[in-house]
Amino acid sequence: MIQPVNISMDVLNLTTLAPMLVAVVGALFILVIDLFKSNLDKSLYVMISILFLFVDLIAVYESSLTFMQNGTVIGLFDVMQIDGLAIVSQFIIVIASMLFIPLAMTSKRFHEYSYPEYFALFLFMIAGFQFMVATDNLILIFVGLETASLSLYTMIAMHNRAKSFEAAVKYFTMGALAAGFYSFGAMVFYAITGSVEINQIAAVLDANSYKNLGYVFVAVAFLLASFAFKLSLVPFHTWAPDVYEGSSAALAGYMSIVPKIAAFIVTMRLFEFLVHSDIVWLKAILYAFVIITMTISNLWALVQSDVKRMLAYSSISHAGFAMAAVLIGTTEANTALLLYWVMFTFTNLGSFSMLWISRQKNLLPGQSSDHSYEKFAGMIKTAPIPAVIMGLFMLTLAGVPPFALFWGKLYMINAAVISGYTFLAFIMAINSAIAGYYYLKLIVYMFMKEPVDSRYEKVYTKNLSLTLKTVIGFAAVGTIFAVFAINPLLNLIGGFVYNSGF
Amino acid sequence: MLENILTILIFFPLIAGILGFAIDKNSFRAYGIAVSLVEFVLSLLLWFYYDPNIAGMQFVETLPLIPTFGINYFVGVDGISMFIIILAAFFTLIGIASLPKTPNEKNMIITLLFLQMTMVGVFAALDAIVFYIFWEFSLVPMIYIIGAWGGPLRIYASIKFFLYTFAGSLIMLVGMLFMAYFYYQTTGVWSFSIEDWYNLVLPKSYQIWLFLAFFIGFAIKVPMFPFHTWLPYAHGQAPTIGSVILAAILLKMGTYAFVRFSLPLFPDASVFFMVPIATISIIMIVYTAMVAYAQEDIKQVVAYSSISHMGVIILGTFALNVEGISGSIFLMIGHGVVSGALFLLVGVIYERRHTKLMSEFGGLAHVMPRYAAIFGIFLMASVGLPLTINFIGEFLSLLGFYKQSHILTLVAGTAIIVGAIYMLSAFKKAFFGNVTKEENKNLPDVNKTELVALIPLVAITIWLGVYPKPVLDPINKSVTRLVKFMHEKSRTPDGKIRIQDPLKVKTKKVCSDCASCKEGE
Amino acid sequence: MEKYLYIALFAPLVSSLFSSLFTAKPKKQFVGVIASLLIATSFVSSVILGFYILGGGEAIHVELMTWINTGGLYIPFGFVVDEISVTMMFVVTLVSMLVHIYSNGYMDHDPSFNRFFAWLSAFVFSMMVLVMSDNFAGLFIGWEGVGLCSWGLIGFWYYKESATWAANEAFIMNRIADLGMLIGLFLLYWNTGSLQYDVVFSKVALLDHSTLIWIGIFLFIGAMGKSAQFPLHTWLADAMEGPTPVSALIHAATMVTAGVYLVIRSNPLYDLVPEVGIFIASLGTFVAFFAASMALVNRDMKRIIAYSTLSQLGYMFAAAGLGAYWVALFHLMAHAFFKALLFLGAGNVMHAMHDELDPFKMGALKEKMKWTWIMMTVASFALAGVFPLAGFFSKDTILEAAFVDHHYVIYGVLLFTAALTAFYSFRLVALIFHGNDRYSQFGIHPHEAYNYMLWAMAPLFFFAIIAGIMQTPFFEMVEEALNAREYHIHSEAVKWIMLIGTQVLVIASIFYAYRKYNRNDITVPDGTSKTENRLCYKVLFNQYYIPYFYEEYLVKPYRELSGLFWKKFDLRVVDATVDGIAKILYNTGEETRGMQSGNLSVMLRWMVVGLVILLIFAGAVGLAVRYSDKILSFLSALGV
Amino acid sequence: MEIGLSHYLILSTILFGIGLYGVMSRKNLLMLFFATEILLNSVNIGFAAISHYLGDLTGQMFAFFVIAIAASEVAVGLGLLVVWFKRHNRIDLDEMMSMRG
Repeated sequence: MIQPVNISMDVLNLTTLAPMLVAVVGALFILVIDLFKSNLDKSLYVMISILFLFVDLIAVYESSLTFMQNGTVIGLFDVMQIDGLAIVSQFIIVIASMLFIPLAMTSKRFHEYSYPEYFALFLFMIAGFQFMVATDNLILIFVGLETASLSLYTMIAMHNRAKSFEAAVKYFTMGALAAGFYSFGAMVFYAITGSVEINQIAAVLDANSYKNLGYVFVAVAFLLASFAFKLSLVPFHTWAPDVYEGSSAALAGYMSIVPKIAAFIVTMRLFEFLVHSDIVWLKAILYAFVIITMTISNLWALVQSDVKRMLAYSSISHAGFAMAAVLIGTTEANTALLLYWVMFTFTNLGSFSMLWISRQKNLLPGQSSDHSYEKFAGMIKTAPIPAVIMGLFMLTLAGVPPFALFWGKLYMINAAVISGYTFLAFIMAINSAIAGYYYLKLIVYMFMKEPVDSRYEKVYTKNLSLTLKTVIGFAAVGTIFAVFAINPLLNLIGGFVYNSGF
Repeated sequence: MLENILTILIFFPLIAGILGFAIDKNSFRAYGIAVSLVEFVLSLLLWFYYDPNIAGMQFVETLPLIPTFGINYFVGVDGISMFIIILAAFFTLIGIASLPKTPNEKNMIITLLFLQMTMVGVFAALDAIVFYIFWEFSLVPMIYIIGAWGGPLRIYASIKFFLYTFAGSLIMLVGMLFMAYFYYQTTGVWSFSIEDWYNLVLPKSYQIWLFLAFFIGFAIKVPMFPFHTWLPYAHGQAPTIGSVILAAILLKMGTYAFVRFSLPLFPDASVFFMVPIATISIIMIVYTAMVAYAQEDIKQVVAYSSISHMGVIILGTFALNVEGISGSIFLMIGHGVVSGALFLLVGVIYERRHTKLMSEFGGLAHVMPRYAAIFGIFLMASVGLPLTINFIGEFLSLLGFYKQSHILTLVAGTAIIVGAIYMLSAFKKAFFGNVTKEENKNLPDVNKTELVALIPLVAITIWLGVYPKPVLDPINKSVTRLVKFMHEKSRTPDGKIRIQDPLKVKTKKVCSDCASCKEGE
Repeated sequence: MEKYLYIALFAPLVSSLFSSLFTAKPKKQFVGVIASLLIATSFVSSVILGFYILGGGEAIHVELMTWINTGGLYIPFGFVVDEISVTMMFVVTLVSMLVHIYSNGYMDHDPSFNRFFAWLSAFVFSMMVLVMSDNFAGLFIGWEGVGLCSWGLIGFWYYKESATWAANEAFIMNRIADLGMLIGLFLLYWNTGSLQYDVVFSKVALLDHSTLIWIGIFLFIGAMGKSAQFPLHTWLADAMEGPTPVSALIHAATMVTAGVYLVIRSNPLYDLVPEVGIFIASLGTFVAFFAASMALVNRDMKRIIAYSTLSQLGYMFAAAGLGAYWVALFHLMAHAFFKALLFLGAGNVMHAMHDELDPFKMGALKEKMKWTWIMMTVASFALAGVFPLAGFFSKDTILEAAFVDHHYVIYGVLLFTAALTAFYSFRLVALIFHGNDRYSQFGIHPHEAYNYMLWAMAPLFFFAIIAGIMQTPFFEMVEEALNAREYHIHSEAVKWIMLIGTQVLVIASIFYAYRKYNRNDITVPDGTSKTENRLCYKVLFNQYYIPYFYEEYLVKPYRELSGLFWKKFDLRVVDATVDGIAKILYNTGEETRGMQSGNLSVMLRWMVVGLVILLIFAGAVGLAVRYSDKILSFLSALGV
Repeated sequence: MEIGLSHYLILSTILFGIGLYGVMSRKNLLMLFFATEILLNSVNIGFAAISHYLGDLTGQMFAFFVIAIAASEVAVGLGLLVVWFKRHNRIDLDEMMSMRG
């Protein structure tokens, strides 16, 4: 005899779902449009996506207001948890998505954008990420993660090039393995604590004072492995360079930002309590992850001959850099991570967009990849303004002040300093210096070398359209004038992070 | 306008540079000269309105930038920094005015204007992060100048220059963050203001570590042995204007930073490291002078000579008394003028012969007498002849350090010998003897454009050598304040002994003997 | 009176600046004339000042302006005219004026005529600054200034390799000594708080003895360089590469005496440290003999005179070191006259002989160059110290001073050196002017110099003869300033024996020199004669192998070490380390990039490997934690 | 013999191991997908067993979600596989090496 379940709408608190629902509705809306009239222009879908994302943003904003009044909001059978982290990260996710999706409006036609499904998948993916960050339930995290990932695999493949398929297959297969790791880790946690909610897991472990420490380690090992995959920490990073190379620059840039921030949020939720429980093992492991990832991917980036691949390795390195925040685990560190990521969003948006506008249908003569360094040789002579802007983004990535990423680095190193991670701080500093080389290499090619082939000259802005110009201009302005945004951002993010207990 | 003169000085070149993008490239030189002239006049205004009776910061401006984190736009000058700012403006002006025909002239001048912004910014900044921003950003225009207009190894040179300095300054940045953190721990407020930091008294062990972190950043910039190897490449490959600015101003950032940061922030550590640093300086002086002597390329001689002279500057700085520090600051200006001029002169001959190898010259005194005469004047200034600008700085630096160590000063004093050896032998190789090479027989003497740059430099070299008072007085004032401050701040007994209160030392003397008292009456 | 001071000081500067305007232009006679006139103005002013001081006037002390003022250091451009400086001013301006006039003729055909006067006047200015300054820093300005001008004038004929080499050698050697001088100044400053003569000398008495010794030694090192004392003497002989008027002015009469001037000026200091004084005197004595011995065999007319200068500088130091400052100063003055005369005479000979310097290739010039012969002979007599010429009074007093102070060794050596002096002087005179003519076989047709050149030499000639009578007024003038005393030998008999004995010795030497070299069968030595192959001849002829030693064991190692430092150390070690670090990083990247093989299976395996490592580490730590007490007890059992 | 929780968990672990081994060693893409299915389903066994043991439905819920996700993964995976096969007529992993380094 089943008792009728009586749940009040207040407890359900469906408003917590509003942002994700907007995205999902948007996706369905696009699919419905396509049902009625196919072969519509991509610009329509781009604008619809942006519109829905805008509504999404408003919904996030609403929930942030609620958070500021009432603190963390729980909803939907206690599954949803809208705290400061969720709100900030959703802001980043949605805004970054709004900035990246206009990159579809290139002047050249690309295969994937002719499918409305692409935009639907895009919105689904965003919904997935939003779910990931707005919960502390391992099931919902899993669902969100997989929703987003599966959409992403498909989107990569839709680029319709041999390399894109290869990238999609690689990403997919490894993603499946990571999903296995994740679920196994969750299972172990479930076995020892009887819960799949991070809060409760923490509570239970605290209560029995980590008596099953060995199993905790196993669970953490599996979960760490799966998130290390998402965050592309060495040695789980191997998908990243290939996937970045295989997918379109626009999507690669997107991948370097949004999935990672979602994963970072989950990692923070998952490991923060463990870090704070003084488990030396975890600290050592994270320390090793951070340093190895930062350093060795830097070294690999040094030897690349393709700019996009270099940026892929650089993104890995940046992820390692940001991962330090999880290791440090203080409010300052978490704030620094989010600040860093906001800055990184603008910078990578700019740099990948610059690659994107120079994308041509077919490989250039004498080239084996799309964006080799040689392609940009002597760019200052033929396309000075794009060269200057590209140089700007490279300098920003290198952490040259006063551009955006410098402030992220500054605050991150500071977080290490004030928590006593002196060695880490120095390693971070030295890695920034090593990284200088490969960013500088592109600058050297653009500004100091003679053009290799006159046929390359025409491609630098081949894909440029007004929309792309706007996006790049936005990114450039954002990176240059970041200094004026730091203070409000710091206050805002710091407030959100602090008030949600991280 | 005077209240904001520093901001104007910093950002005027930037804005002018940005606007410059819109200007036609054939009329660009006039624009560049006009802008840098205005900047130079503004910098002179700074001097004109500078109150020499105040030792502390003047023309101070503050603007909150990241108040939460204690980062503010905070600028100001005192006697220590003001003249280097003027020098920077001056060298940009004559650099642009005497620019020989270059490809992409417009890009070059815009880059120089950006560079000027960073140079002025570094010396005006009183907030560590603002300082760091300009410090670091100054690399960018410089590598562009080296990398785009340099010699065959220009890319290697510019990358080396960038990475080396970049690595050093990042470590310095970590040091700055620690410093800010200690300040936060003590006061509960974040601040990156140097003036605030000055008030922070740290235990000696902390001082030592922080000193080291700052030291790496500064030492690479100076460059101090053994971090100096980027410099010969940078100079060797850079175009004339690049070398001039690099030698005249950019290197001074490092030595200036020692005075601005290391000494007042870490007086005890400064005392602790005095002997090791003096030893390094001596190595710089003697060793690089010998290396300079072995060079075949005249520009490399001047480049290595720069390192050698920087050794004297560092030595003077770590004399930790008014005489030495004033001398080292004066020598910064002096060396700026002289080495800048020497690089300009090397550029003159390079323009004509497209080689810098001394074996290619010989007997130039016969073909280009005016050139030889001007070169000779700067040669003698570089060697530190009295009544030239360099002598005063070198004399005071060595004099100051003699107080600290007799033996080390004796060894460091060989600067005047080894300096003469490489300079004179280089001069002999290039200018004396008979004209052996056919290409050299009809070289034109210095032309008007070049004289425009060189004559003012000759004038300054001799003027400040004979009458340094207008410059030395403000320096002296600010340095006295600095040393007094260090004396009071120092906590170790050794520090109290090594850093003497400059005012007390003065009163100990009999007043009738002390001519400066007479003057004051 | 102050205006005369300024005129005396700045007229040479004006002259130099004026001449330098025309340096790039072809010869302009008026440049030489105006320069000479300006120096003459300076001379007249100096003479006026000299009579003023001689008449018992107060020392003039002016302060032009501040130079350096920082911390406790205050250095003005201050000038003082007192007994010491006025003597120097008189000597300097007189000789300079005459040399300027003389040079109008000597440099007649030189294309760089104007430049010569610019340098020469600049030298005079520097020298005036040196002697007139009222502080050590000002002295140092002049000190370095004369070094610079000496460099410019030795290397005046810059197309000659030997000239430029000698110029650089002179400059660098002087710099070595200048370091000592600088250190001396530092010591003075940090111990007395000032560099003003009056302040410093009023305080030296309060300093402890060891400091004073160091100050004395370092200042003397400075003096050794300028005055070319052993072991920094080699530059002086090489400096003869410069035009002869330069040798007369700089390397005989004025600049090289700056060291002596410094010691005299610092007499309150050296009075307090007699041990340093003895050292100075001993070194001076040694150099007197040492240089004279090298002059004996040399075959370069100018070098012989240069060694003689060196030798006489030794005499001066001997006197100064023994505290007989006034004698040193007097000998300085007297020496300036006859030595300048000697050099200018040599210049005439060179002019006549087309720059031939080997006296063995001359001979019998007295017929062609009567006045030169007369003047040089008289100058040589004066140099030898023959009564009643200038050298007799000054040199004899030095010997007396040594004798009276019971420094018999010094006395003996100096006496012997006096004989050597007489010998080499007349060896030179005999070889040049007497004997048979050997020049004609080289196709040279000598002629007497211009009249006005001879006239320019006349005052020197005059002073070389009569300077002796100035001894008493001079003594009275400097008596107070230099704390001077007369040297009286107690026994009249001993005094006369010494006087006459010295004269006899000198004259005997002269006769011996004449006998040996005033012969008609003298030939140009070709390195085969027995004398030339004697060891002591070789040693002397090669200047005791000291230049060789310097070249082989100092210059060459320095050059090689420099090359080594650059090529082997700077590039191979320091720079290679930097590049090596970069290379290691890059190569690590290059070597390990194989991890990214692009093969999906490998990538998956990497993931599993990562997981396994995590698990193993987890297991190890987990076990360690679980059995921590057992591990601990086990470890303690092992004694860890 | 009583079959207890640990047996289920051991089974689950063994299956997981088999899956891992398959993922590492299979060169055929299809077989690789099978291996991942084994991997995910091994977890399902564990979840179901633990859920039963704890008397808590969450585990089973998780298992359902895993099943659903596994299913959609297969859908996406097979789609990719088909396209790949159409293009290359092979589904060998070692062919997929156009990007490296």
